[in-house]
Amino acid sequence: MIGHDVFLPTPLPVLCVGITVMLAATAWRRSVNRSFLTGMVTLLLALVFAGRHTGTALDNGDSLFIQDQWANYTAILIMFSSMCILLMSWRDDAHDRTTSLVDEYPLLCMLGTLGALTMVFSANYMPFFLGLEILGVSLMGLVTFRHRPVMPGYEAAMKYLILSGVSSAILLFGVGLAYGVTGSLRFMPPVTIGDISPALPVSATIMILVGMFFKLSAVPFHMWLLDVMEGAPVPVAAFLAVVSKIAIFSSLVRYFGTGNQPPFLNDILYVVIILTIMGGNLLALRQTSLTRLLACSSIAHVGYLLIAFLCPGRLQSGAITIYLLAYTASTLGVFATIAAFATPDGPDGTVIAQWKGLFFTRPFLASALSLMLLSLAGIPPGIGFFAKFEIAATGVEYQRNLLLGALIIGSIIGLYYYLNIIRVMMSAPSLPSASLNRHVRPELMALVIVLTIIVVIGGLFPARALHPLLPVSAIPSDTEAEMTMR
Amino acid sequence: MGEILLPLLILSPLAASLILFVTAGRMSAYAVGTVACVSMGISAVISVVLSVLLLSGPATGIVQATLWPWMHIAGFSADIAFMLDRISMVMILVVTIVGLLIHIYAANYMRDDPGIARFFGCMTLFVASMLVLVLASDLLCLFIGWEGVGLCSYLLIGFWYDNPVNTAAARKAFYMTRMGDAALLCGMLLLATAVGSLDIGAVLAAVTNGQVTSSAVNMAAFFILIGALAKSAQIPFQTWLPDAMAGPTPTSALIHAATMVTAGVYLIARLHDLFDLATPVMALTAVLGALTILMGACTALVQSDLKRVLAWSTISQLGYMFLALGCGVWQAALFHLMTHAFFKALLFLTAGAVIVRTHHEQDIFRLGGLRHTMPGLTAAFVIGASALAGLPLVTAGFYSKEMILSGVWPAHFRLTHELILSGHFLWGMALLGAFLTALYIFRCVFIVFFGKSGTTMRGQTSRFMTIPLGCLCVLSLCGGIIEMPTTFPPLHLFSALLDPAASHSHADEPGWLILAGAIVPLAGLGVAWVLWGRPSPVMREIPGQAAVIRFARTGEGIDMLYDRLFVQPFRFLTWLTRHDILDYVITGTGRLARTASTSVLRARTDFLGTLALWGTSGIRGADRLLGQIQNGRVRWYAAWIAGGLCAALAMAVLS
Amino acid sequence: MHALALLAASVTVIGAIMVITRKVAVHAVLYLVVTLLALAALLVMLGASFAAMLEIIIYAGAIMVLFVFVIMMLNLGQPDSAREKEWLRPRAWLGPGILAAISCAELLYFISPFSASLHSLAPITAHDVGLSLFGRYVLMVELASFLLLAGLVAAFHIGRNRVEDP
Amino acid sequence: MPVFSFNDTLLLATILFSVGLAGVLIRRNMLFMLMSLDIMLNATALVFVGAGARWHDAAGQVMFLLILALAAVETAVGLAIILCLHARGRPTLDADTGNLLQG
Amino acid sequence: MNPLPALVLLPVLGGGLAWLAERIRPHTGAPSRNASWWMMLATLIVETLLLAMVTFNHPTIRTGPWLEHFSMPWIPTMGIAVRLDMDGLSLSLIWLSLILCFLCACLATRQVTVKAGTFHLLFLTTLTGIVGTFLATDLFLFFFFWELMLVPMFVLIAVWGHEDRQRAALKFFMFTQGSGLLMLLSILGLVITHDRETGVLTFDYFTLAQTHLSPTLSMLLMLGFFIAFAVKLPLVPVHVWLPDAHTQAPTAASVLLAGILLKTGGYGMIRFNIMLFPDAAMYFAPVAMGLGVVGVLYGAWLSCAQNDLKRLIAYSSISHMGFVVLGIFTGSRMGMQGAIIQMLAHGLSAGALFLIAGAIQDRLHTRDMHRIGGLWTAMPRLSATGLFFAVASLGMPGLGNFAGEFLVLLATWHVSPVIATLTTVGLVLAAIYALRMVNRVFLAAPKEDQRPLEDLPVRQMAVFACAMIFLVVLGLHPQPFMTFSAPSPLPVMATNSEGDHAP
Repeated sequence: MIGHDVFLPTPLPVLCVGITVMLAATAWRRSVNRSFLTGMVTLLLALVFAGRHTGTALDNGDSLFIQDQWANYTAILIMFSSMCILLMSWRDDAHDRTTSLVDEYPLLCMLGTLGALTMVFSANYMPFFLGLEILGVSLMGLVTFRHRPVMPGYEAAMKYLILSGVSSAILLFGVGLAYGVTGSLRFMPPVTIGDISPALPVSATIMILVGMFFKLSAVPFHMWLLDVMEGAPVPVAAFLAVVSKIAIFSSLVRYFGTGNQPPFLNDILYVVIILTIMGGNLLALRQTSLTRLLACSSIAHVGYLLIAFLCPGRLQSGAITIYLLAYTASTLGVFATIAAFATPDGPDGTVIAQWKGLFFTRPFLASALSLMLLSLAGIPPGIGFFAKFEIAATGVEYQRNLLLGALIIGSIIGLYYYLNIIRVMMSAPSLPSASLNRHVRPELMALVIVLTIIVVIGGLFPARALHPLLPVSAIPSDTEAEMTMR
Repeated sequence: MGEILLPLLILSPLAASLILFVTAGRMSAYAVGTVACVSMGISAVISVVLSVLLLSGPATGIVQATLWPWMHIAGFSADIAFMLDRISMVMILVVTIVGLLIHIYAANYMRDDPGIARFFGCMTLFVASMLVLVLASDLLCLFIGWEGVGLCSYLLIGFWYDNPVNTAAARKAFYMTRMGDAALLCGMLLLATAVGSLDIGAVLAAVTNGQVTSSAVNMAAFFILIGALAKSAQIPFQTWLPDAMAGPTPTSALIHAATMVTAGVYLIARLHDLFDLATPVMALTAVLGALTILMGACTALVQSDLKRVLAWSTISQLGYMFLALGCGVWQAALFHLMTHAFFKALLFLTAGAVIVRTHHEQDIFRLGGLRHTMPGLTAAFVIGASALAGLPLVTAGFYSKEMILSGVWPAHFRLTHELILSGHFLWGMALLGAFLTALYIFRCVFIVFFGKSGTTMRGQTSRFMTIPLGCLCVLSLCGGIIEMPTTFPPLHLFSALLDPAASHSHADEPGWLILAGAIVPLAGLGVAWVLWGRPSPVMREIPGQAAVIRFARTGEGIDMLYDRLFVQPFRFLTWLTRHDILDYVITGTGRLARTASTSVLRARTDFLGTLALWGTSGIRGADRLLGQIQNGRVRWYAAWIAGGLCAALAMAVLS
Repeated sequence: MHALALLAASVTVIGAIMVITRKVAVHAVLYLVVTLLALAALLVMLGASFAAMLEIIIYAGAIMVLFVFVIMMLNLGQPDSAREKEWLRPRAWLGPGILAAISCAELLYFISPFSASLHSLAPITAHDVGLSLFGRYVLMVELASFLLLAGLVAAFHIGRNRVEDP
Repeated sequence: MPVFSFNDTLLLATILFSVGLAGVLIRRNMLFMLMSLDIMLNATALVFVGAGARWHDAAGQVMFLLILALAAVETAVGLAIILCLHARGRPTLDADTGNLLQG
Repeated sequence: MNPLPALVLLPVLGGGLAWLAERIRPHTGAPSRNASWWMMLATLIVETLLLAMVTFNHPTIRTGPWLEHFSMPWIPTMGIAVRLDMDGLSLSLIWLSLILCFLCACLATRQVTVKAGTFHLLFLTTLTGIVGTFLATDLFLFFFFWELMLVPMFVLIAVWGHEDRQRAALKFFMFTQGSGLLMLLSILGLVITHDRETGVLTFDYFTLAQTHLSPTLSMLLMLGFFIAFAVKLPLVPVHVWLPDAHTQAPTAASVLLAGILLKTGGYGMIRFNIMLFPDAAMYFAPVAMGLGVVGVLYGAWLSCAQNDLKRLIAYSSISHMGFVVLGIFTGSRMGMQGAIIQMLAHGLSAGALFLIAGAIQDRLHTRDMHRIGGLWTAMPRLSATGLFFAVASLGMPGLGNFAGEFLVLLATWHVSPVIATLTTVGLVLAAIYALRMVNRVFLAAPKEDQRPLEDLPVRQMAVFACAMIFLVVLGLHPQPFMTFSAPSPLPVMATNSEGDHAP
């Protein structure tokens, strides 16, 4: 029964309660603002309780959930991102003239966050799978919140539904095979036991990997991301790019561990990383839509992250933590700037050409956006610089020369398209200044400022960001032992 | 005292130059002229004082002034240092005195030009550079002056920059001398590498001591020779000098007489110890000098521009000096340099005065009969012409030319064991040159000053212009008697001055050599009178078709040849490569990357289409399939997922 | 293998193949019901009678009704079936079909050496499942409720008739 | 009770899964795609039940239950989207047409 | 109180103040850009005073190799610290930077009217990056500054540049950044190797210098550094960004680019290629010298063909930088001294030429030499200045450029007479392009449609005169600079190779 002895990281019940309260409030009287407020408060509470849990974990590692530094770190990132995203979309929907009440939006956001957190904390296939699906289904709903035109939103939802259905099925099939092999649902790669041939666990692992790659949008499985992000409203795109990626990456690291990967995985990862970096960057070159471009860039960044994942060593944990932070802060910053720039009845800021001359009309926003983009490109003084530096360091330490080559080439290509946006902002303005968003919402402005400060401070003093998060290799120790045993 | 005066000597014109440049356009023309002339006067006085100081000292005494260290570094050191010895003493006297006269002349000549401050700024700088060149005790320091005169000549030749022809001429002069400079620099680098210093004394000592290998000496001498040839407009660099006439006449006088072109001669004379050890280079010098004599004279013979005639004559006369240097009689070269400075300055200044008074008419065939309207100038020009032609006994040119000829006769070059180049042959060429010299210069005299008057005159040559002319007349006539051939009274002041220790035994010199040297110019004069001087001249106009004349125009032909061979291809090539090729390559790569991105995009639609093409029909074109398949399809995305799964599994299978 | 099991298995596979090849949606739904029923039979043979019941009640019952309901609402007519016919040309399905076949073959390659285990397959009764469901995995039930809630909200939002802007 | 071995279960599930995958890939009609998805999910559910039977573990059936829930949710949302698209004037259920999002 | 961090941080702080000054003043209605300009000037003056303090605190420069040292932990887990060290080389290059900044401040940045505060902020930020690059002895910090200085420069070009500015800015950034990534890999490689060897993860320059590397690895790492520096310098095959960037940049940025930014490449080659990898550098020297010669000739050649004034100067920079490479890789102290002198002199002469080109563009609104002509009549002072610097850039003896070129050539002659001879051809070409410019722009027949033009004011002339005097002093009395700017050797040498070549 649900007793004090069940191990459960506190943020999960806090979120559940929050969602229930929100639901109840909605049932009582619908109010968008109240929903948003409830969501914010819930997330804040969850953040406060981030490091805590109820009950005690089972010694044999059979608990459904796990809580360690890594999980806490990614959970904090996720909750923080969710808060940012809620903030980004707050009055956006409240002032939407076409629909009077859209309080499902914060509800779905919260549900998505819950799913992501569940994945992060899970130590068992079952919560992992449930979290994944909660996140996925919430996203399907969220994607359709686009104002105008509506059709792309539905189309995106449809694509996401079918594709994620396929990938979930693949992943589940893999999980089923793993379960069949080991008889346990513990969240770790299956190992051969008894008379069962080793081919089966291999195929199970690969299928799980493919499912995760789909959610991570690594290259052969990346196509949905562009369309879905374009079809989705800007904050939801941010959600897709940040929250769901962090969650799945967190699970990936937990699942495979941070040690040496078995050779067959190594090969596949090698290929996928190179494809991801090259494909993501090359695709981004020709995009004219900012959200699509960011989708491509997030694909590329996943590739960079995977390099660190593939290079176990002293620097790995630091590289992954700082890179996640850099990616989160910078991407959120870009999306926040887009949201700040967008107007209810003017340009929505997703087409790059609309940004022409922003440097002259909105110098602060333009500077902030430039800083974020530079950080994404890995140029000082943004935090992304140090993050990329760390990634390269792990690569060098492990002598993954091919990957480093891809990193360099990808970075140079990336530099081009990031700078291209800055270039557009610096060209002479073409829009009549009337159509500009004159009144940026204060909370959005505050968000942009906060993210800017994070990016700069993180870039100048990365040690502060690096230090407390270091013990990242906090996968269950026995898993590690098994990994090394193999 | 000398240590103080030596820098002052250079500083005086330099300061004048600075003053003139800084105050450009604020001072009156008169003040500008005064500043320039006074500064030149000061340096002339100083140089005289210095000469007296030097001569009063011991025979091998020098005045040295080391100002400050320039570059001291492991393996090499150079100082900003000046040194006055007998050779440079001759040079500074020539430079300052002739320079002073030219400046006085120019102050009047350029009176009305708006750019007079710039003009005199450059002129004084020119003299200063030349003084640096002459006085430097270090080859690197000498190079400052060496390039400085080049720069100043560029600025002065292109002084009237309104006309593109002038600036083109200026650039040509600079480019050609710059090539020589580059070679000279190479020579210096070689010496610096071998010796570790470029101090002239140290270099010569090292060379004579045999510290430097003979091939290095030969190479260094060769490089330095090229530099000297370019500076002195010898074959094959002769083409810039005639064009340099584009500048104001005093400039031409300065370039031709006192500074610039004599630098090459001076340099070789200064380094004669080095050249003495490089026999092939000496032979080359002599041969090129002899060739230049003839080429310059022939070309001068057919020129119709008064100043051009004088320019080619300069080239020709410099040929004499190089011949003398090549034959090892560098004293003779310096002597000729001095006398040449006198009479060539005289000729140019006179020509300038004539040109000013005839409304800038320079074509000799449009002038004529000037002796009636300007007898003074006629006299001055005739004196100059006589000195140039070397009319015996009365002119300075005779003595110096005689010294060269007598020095050339006994020379011989042992190039290899079998091949010996005899000086007799060179002597013959020089003699022929002397004949031609007389011929062409008196052609000028007869055409311009005799015959019918052709142009209108104006004004009067001002007093300030006549004073220098008078001085130069005297010098041209009497400047030569300080050194006489041995058959004459044994007066060897000049050689003694330069090289007191040397013995003067030209005993083996046959007496008829002098006679030949004396008669040949007179013969030239006679022929010229026959051809152009009589009331009904034999040749009034140039018969352009005559083969001999065309042959004589080689000097200009070579110019054309250079133009075709070097200048035009260079222009064409730079025009062709005006865009950066590498830039194109990079841009192309960028375009390639963009294409790649497009094809990546297309790949997600192509993949299955291609598979289907292979699998099913193989008949229908891929195009139609492509047309049916569009982007953004869920099924294709799903297919990619399935494909990725297949590939991943296959990798696991294969591994 | 028991003949009955073989029969059920073949019905399942054939039914599935029929589902994906039908032109008319209602036929496909019917075949799908058949497939699900056969699958339920298999589940019973695997000793999971509780699961089999759920399969029949929820899947074949409830979910399929949804399909039928939607097909009715969409009111797909004759042109649609004609179009479906057009879509089912070999040209359209061969490529994907091969791809699917390859992945199937690869999976089978991995599975085939899997020797049969000799564990006895004792039935897992509803009791066992219930104990586990509300014992150890009770939190999962809670989470599943949130999954359903998410689906509900999402479907509610999507299905709501929003005013289309001009 | 007849024994149906885990190996056979896997064989059948694989085939079923592949058929479902093929359905998603082949069919352009969104309804059929959804049905194919259901087939795939059923295949995985079968694996879980088989595995649960093999290890005599109830967790397999719990997973089956959860998959059932997932299938229900996906179907519901998918059908809602289909309805919505249809209501907004998309003439057919062809998933390949009317691509607003591409490139 | 250590002055080094203040030296680095002061410009950026001053820039911030300058930016604020522009923001605040508009309420009073006073001309705001002057306020920001004064702020910038004040910053530069304070910085100069600081630098003077550093310089004159050490009258006996030759006694200690490193003048100042500063160290502060930054990212301890990675062994990264803020390590700043100053020796004569960095000191002299910082002096050059400051002098050029003064030139810019007095002559160019006042013309900026659009967003002057931001302009000054970016300008000073670039200066921060440059000073930091010259001072950093922590490889990570060096890389940080190396990348940092690109960003403001990119913005300067992209916003205040000329017609095709954005493409040029992009090109500039891509090239320098891309090559910087290679350097990053090299840095990491070195650090990790050192880590493997000793178990100490550090980015300290002096510690890393003692790493024992296999010849192959050493060569690879050296190449990584070399490529980055070669792009920045720029050496020929990778120079293509430079003409565009220089041409399109606003005057002040051009000056900064040509005057100082390029020098960071040369500085890096001395400090990192030669000193960290002496053996590999010696081994690689023939190739580098070959590239240097090609650079000299190719740059000069293309410079001869340009019609755009700024482009011509830009290509001439390439040519001059070829000398720098040549000098550095001769492997002798003489060549290195020559390279340093050449860098200083080129900074001044090219910077001044760009200023003049900028002044001409301000007045005539064109850089096409066909459309400019005969400025001497209209603007004698400007033209005379232009002439002076053109002559300096063609290598007139007695001016700074010649001193550098001569030393480089002499050092090269020791190594290979053929290369030196080839390089002298570059001098002839230099004469051609320099005089072509002079004869097109200054000493030429005036164009018909010329409006009366305003000559340089006396105050600006005074500023130019300082540069001229400095060039003359550099040319005639370079000895103190040579002694002063000699790069300090590493405290503990790898002993074997450097001793032979640098007596």
